[in-house]
Amino acid sequence: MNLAGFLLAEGSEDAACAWCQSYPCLASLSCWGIVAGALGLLLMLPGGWKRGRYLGVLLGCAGLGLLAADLPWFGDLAHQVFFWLLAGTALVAAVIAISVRSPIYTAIWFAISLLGVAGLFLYQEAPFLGVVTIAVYAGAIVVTFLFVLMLAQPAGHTVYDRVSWGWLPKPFAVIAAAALTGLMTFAVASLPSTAPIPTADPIAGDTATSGAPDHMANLGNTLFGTHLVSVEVAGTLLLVALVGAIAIVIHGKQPQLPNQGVEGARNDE
Amino acid sequence: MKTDDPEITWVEEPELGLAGKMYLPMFAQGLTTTFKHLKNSVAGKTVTVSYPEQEPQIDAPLIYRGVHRLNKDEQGRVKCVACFLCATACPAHCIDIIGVESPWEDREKYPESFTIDELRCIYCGMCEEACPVDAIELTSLYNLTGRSREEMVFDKEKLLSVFDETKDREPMQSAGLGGSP
Amino acid sequence: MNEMALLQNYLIVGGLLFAIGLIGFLVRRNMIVMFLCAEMMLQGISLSLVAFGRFHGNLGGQMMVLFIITVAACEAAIALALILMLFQRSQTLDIAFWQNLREEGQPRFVDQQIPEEIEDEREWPQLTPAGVEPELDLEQQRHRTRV
Amino acid sequence: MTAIILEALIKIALLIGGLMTAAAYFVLLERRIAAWIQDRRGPNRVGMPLTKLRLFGLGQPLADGVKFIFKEEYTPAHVNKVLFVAAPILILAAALAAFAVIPFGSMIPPDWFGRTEPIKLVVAPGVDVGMIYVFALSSIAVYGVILGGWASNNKYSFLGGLRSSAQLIAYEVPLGLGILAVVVAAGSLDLEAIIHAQTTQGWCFLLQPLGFLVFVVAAFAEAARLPFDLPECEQELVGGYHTEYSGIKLLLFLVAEFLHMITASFLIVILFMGGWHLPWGLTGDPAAESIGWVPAIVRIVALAVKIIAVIVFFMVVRWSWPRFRFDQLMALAWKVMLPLGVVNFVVMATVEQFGGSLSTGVKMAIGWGTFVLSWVAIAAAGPLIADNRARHDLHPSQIDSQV
Repeated sequence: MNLAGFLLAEGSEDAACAWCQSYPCLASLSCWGIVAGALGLLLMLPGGWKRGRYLGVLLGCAGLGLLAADLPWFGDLAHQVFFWLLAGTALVAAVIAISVRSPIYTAIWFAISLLGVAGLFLYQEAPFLGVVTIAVYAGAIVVTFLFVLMLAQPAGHTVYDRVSWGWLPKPFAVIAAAALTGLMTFAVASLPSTAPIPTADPIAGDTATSGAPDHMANLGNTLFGTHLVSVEVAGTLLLVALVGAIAIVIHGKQPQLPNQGVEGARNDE
Repeated sequence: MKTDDPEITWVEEPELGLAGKMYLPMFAQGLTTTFKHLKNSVAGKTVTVSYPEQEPQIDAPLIYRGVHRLNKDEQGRVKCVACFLCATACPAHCIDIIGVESPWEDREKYPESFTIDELRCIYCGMCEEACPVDAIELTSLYNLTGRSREEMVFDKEKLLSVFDETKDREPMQSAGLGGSP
Repeated sequence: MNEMALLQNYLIVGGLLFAIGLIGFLVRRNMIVMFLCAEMMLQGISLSLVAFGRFHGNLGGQMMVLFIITVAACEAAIALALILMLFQRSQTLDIAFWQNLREEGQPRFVDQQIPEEIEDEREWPQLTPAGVEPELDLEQQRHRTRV
Repeated sequence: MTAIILEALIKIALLIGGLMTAAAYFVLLERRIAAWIQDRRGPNRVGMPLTKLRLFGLGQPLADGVKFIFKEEYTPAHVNKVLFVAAPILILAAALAAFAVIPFGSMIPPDWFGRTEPIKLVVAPGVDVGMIYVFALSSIAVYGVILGGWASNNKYSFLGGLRSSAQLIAYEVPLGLGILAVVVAAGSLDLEAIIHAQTTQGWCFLLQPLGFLVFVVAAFAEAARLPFDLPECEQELVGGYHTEYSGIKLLLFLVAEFLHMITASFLIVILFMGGWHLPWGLTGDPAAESIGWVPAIVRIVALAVKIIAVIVFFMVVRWSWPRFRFDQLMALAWKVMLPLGVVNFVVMATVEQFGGSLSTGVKMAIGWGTFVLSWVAIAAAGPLIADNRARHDLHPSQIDSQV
């Protein structure tokens, strides 16, 4: 049951939209939601028309609203509101992150988006992942990014934060992303509406207990039981990355003339 | 400073022993010291005084530099001879003297008016040093307060009254420090 | 609660995050911002994985996300080291600066027009350097109190 | 449902009120202790308002708060206004939110309104990831510091912010390593479960002295207390990341700092000193599902006394140790605390895995043996005191290629 279905059911059966029957996608709210969102995003991206940004914000909100209205409902208003609060935080913050000019703000909005994602993880009965996302992603990775940005960013807004690669890539990127999302929406919407019986994992038990007090124990058992080799590989990867990062920094510190790199790069044509 | 300057003599510090390198013994030592002070203070052995209730004790009032006074001689006359040496010596230019012909036999001039701006004074004691007749002195009065700027400009009468107030506690420095009588 | 609806919603939100990250990666030119966009795509995928894991009732999806976080941490370490090196050589975070790494025979990208800065640049008062007597204008000097 | 929400709200109100009052009075305590160590008296004047009662200066926090609130709240022209305002709010919110999973007592008996199960004295009881949640929030607090420093648009603030974020990230590693062994021994990340484990196994600082040391040092650094107060060392950076702040915003920063210290001492007590537990059965039967009023109150008092003792230790250390230089700070984290934490974790995990049947005495001996051996080894191999002297055997250009 969703809003579109609700409206269609309420509306007269003899709807004049015969073409709606032949092109069902045009009748769906999510299609128009994605189009509106894509247009809004296009207007909001840097390097555009200043007034257009406000229009873009409006269009983006409208698109998100349409999409949210068209998606299947949970059947419980509190859950619905809570879910879209978290998802809305994640998505809106992500959109702002890619459309603000200042890279510092990008990092901060990305961190807010991460908070939303972490909330969604908690909501999916994955509290460990939610908390680890905040601790590792927001706490360590994004802070390190901020650190480098603050050290490396020249004062004020730079040229390359205000422009894109000419006029071409922006519409094409947005069209590609819209096509991707649209296809996925229809693929997801056409999933069989009857849920398959959850297959119980032989080691970890089923989801019914995954939010229960032994969630951590289950997680630990799966992680260090089934996926032990992967853990070892991930640990090795971390070590290699650590050594690699240090090697890059030490190797890159070779004394060089200040403008050598610049000329080398500019003189290629 | 350049580290390779030949003028610099580098002194080797003594090597730390194992106890020093282990850091914790030294930390314990430091903690013991602070705890000792903490204990003594809680027991009441502080070096501060609770000022309004308890007057601080000034150990050497003769060399303390507080509020000025104008000394009087045995006959109750102001000792000052209006020579302007103090006003000249004063680095803050806070002394203002009007000297007139003296009505007495033993000196030529005396100050008709003698004002010190106590807010401008830096309490350096130069006036006291400069005075040839030990007329101006700094007392050990430290709690100088007032409600207006005008109040803090001391005239001759005020300065003489400071003398009357403090003469019993603090003898004239001429006697104590071997100046001219 | 409708499990199926929950899964569908999560997949769409994950897909949207991925798409937004994709657009950001293709459109932005600041190296660090591009990198953050790649991380955003990883977040979208993590969301879908967790949703699938819960729907199927096993912890495999969460395991995948844990490894994604690990890989992201490694990636961040290496990428930041590289970006710092590139910045030290070029003094800019612009990825277009390094376009001589492009393929053979491709034309060079040159910015057609650079839009004006929207915010106006303001001038901040500055202190006189040490050891130089500050020059005060007459107006200011007249208002100064003399000590 | 409503009852649960109501209960949680009451707990939150109690906790926030209590924490804010505690932070204010710990400021007074800190000032008094500082004064006593320096042979002074400290603030002892402000007592009851409108009376002449002095009460050892107990009115001072009120006066301080009123002063902060009525100070002019000055926002410099050159700052980034949004982030400048957001930073103190963020840091205080993170500092307060960490207390959601920290138990401030054990439980109180079900005397009210026909309840049958006891009320747990923690805002969110039974959170399975409690320990990592505290970690996550302490890493959110880094944002407040780094953004406050950056938004101030001031070199000193910026340096303070950068230093501090580097320090906080670096010391999270030994902090986590110090906790790991405790978590392995307790078999849970839930703070209450960790206390319960210690009631049977013995307090962790006796069993794992090395882990205790590593954790305490890292906790000092995370709370930016004096031997590691690099973010705001007054002598070098004016005031560090909050140089440009004044009025109520500065107050938020200062309160958040004290809250960090309180969090750190809560964690030290809960993880290593048995939480509310006292030996000889003074706190009732730890395994019992429900307890009477007497043991419930004894438990709260025991926890409070332990925490205050740890905080007094924090304050005394402030006046006993000089500040580390930044490179020494980093060397201590990466070259000393990290290896020590790993050694502790490996030894304790081995004991847990293969020596489950060993008696407490033997476990203690192993713990203390590890502590002494690894401490002496690290002292002999790489002295903890970095040499401050200039390398006069090298030409300056050999030391720094920039010269």
